[in-house]
Amino acid sequence: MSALAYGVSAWLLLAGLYGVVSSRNLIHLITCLLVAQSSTYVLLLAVGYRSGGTAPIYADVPTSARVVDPVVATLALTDVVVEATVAALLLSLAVQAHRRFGTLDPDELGALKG
Amino acid sequence: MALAALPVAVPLLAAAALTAVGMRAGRRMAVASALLAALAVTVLSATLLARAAGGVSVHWFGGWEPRHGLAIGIDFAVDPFGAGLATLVGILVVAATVVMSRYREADSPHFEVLLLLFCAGMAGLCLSGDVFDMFVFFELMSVAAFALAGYLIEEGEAVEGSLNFAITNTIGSFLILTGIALVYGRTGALNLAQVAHGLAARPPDGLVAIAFALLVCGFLVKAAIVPFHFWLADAYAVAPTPVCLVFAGAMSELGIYAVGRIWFDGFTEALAAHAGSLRLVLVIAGCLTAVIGALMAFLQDHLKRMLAFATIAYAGVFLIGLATLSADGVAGSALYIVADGFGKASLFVAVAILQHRRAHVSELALTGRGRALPFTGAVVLLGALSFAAVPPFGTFLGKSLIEDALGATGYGWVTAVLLVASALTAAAVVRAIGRVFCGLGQAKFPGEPVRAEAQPA
Amino acid sequence: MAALLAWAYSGLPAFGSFAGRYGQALARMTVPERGATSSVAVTTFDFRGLDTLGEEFILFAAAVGVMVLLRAQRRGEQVAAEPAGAHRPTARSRALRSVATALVAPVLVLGASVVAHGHLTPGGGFQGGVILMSAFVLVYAGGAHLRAERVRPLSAMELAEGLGAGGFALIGIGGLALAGSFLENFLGPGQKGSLLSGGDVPLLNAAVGLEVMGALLVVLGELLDQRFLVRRGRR
Amino acid sequence: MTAVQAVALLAVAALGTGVVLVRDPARQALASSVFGLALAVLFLAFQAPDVALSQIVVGAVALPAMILLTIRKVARARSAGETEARR
Repeated sequence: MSALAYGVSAWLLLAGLYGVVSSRNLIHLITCLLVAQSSTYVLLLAVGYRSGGTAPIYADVPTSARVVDPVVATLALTDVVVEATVAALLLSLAVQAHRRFGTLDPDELGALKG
Repeated sequence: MALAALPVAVPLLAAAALTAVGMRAGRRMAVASALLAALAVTVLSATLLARAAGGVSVHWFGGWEPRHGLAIGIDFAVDPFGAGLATLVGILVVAATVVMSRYREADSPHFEVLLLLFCAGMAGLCLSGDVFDMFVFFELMSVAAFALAGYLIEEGEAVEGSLNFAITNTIGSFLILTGIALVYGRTGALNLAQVAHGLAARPPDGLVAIAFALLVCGFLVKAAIVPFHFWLADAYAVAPTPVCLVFAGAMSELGIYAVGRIWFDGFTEALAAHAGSLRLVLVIAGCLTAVIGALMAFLQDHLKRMLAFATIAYAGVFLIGLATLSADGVAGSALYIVADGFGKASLFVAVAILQHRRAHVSELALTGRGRALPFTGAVVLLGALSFAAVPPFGTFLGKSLIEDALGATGYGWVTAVLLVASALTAAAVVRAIGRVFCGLGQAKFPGEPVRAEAQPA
Repeated sequence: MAALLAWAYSGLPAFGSFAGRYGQALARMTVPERGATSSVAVTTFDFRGLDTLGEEFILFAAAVGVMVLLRAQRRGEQVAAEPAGAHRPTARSRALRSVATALVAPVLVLGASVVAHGHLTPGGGFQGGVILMSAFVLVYAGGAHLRAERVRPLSAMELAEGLGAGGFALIGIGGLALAGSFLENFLGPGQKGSLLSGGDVPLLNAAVGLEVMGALLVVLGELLDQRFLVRRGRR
Repeated sequence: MTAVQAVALLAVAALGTGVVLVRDPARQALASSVFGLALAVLFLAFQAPDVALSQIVVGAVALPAMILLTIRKVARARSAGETEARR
């Protein structure tokens, strides 16, 4: 079964990157980047999961309970924030690109450079 | 040694304070506080460097010393190479702040804020000894760099240059993160020393190789090593010239540094049996980068592009030094990086002056128009000599060390590549001197003059 | 590439059998060392606080970056006037707006409580900050574009953002001054499960909440900007 | 692995593919919002409620909102350009 979790992560990475490469629209491209990035959360959390473990929150469970790894959750949290910020920056660049060149097609942007 | 935290904390605090004060702070105050913070980074890092001479010193954040041999917190492992680079970063940021304040009037302190964040990210990357923490600071550096590259957004090209920059580098950081997740899955550790321990405990397999490859590729995207080089020239060509000074002098080199750190502190033991093939791969990548970069630099007449390709060429040279995987080679690269950082920085300052005074960055358009600026010409000449790696310059020493290390590891022929890279880049700069400052050749005006960055935007 | 990934992933421990000592050690240390009950929050803000500091500043850098990148757009952009009447309140939209306005207060309370309990239960400064931000968006959706702008002028958001981010770093410096190490938790752990347990973790949570709220408002505000321009033009 | 986890994983894989394949950005923003929610469910199943919560607020709400605003802004700029051209 472990193949499924890791496989889904790999699949998301590849699908996202495929979308980035084949994209004809900057906004679409950025969304595909986000899909590729989500693969890293899935991978991190899948790595740190322990069968039968609960979340490492001791509000309702005894401290002796078997818990999943808190570090991966921390890493994934950081990662989520990073994703949001990079997306915001890229989107504002896309707005500007459209304003300058009147197109969102990355290939046409390249052609304009001449 | 609590001092280790400050090169990161000081610029971050200064940036936050500047933003909180916002427009109410006068222009002069923004520049002054940025300058002070950058100077503080320089002095603090230099102190760290002096102290690190005796060996690596480790600072545990939050006072979380390891317990039962298990790292709890995040550490800054200060070694001479990292502290030296942090010092270089501080100096270059000071220079960039000064140049920018001379040539640009702005109503908000955003530029200084971004520069300070950029500075903190680079300093943190230099010092950190935790693989995820390296990623965090790497991202801080990248995000600030994307914004800085697009700072002159009013000029259409800036959009495209920084878009390419941001997209390729973001993909690079996915690779790094995937690598980190793999490493954590195997070793259950993020501290580099413990990662090394955990990796060495089992014979290397696909996971170790791929994790290392992912981390290396991710960091080398930033260093613009062939085949990841295409974004750099565009980004540098559009970024404000003072920012290029920091980009070229320190950011690319930090990519190489991070690879070195990952290898020596994390993977050496686990992959020791495969060091030979790694060396081959890195040397080939370095040679390709150096030759392609130098050739492209020689073919440019846009001065900033020329320097951008020279940056790529030298990133290749530094990678070659690192690729020897020997103490001599790394020391050579380190020296070369610092010396060349100053060389390139002074060249970019000269370009900034030319651009400001003459409103052009193409050497053809500038033909003969630099005659009235002999001081700038002298600076460019010094830069050319530094590229050529002639004796009084630090670059000479760095290059000799790398050559020795190459000889010792059986890659003697690669010295020819180093020679080609220095010769071509130096020749490109000398040609620019001939045209711009001595008036050789015909002046040409391809297209309209670029708008000087100096005008209030 | 798929094959390479498969090769690498096959070396990972089987799903569910991860036995990394680091995470387990941190999880076990949470309650005795800090009195807080959320291992994730304590890991985020205490054991690995430096990462979070960096993360906040990444967000901060992005918000400043967005301001810089969209600055030109704000200045002197020709904006297409919205078709007249598009914003005349219909009965339905009026109902929607009153719902939105009524939701503002509960959402604010929810956000604040998620921030305040960050060290005890899931959630924390980041999630709470986003919820707080959405309260302001509701004010906007409540139909009051102009009011929304008055409620949160850009410089106030910048102020919140700077204070939040700076607050984090300042608390870190406090640790340096009071306990000898940057980001050292300089307050006592307190009673297990109480609101004030976990030392400086709740404080850091609050700083992060403020910072996240400010930064996201800056970003959304920039992207919404054109609306304000339209409205202002018509006034 | 529990059935919930398996189902959530499959849903995430399918929706992620869907997000990539939807070519129209506006629809894609909606698809990515659903994808974000599916990810949040998956994280809950992985016993990571903190990450799930932030995934909901960021992935399912904030990011699609940003994307939609960007699309809107671009569309507005386009119609502005056309109005100008007609003058």
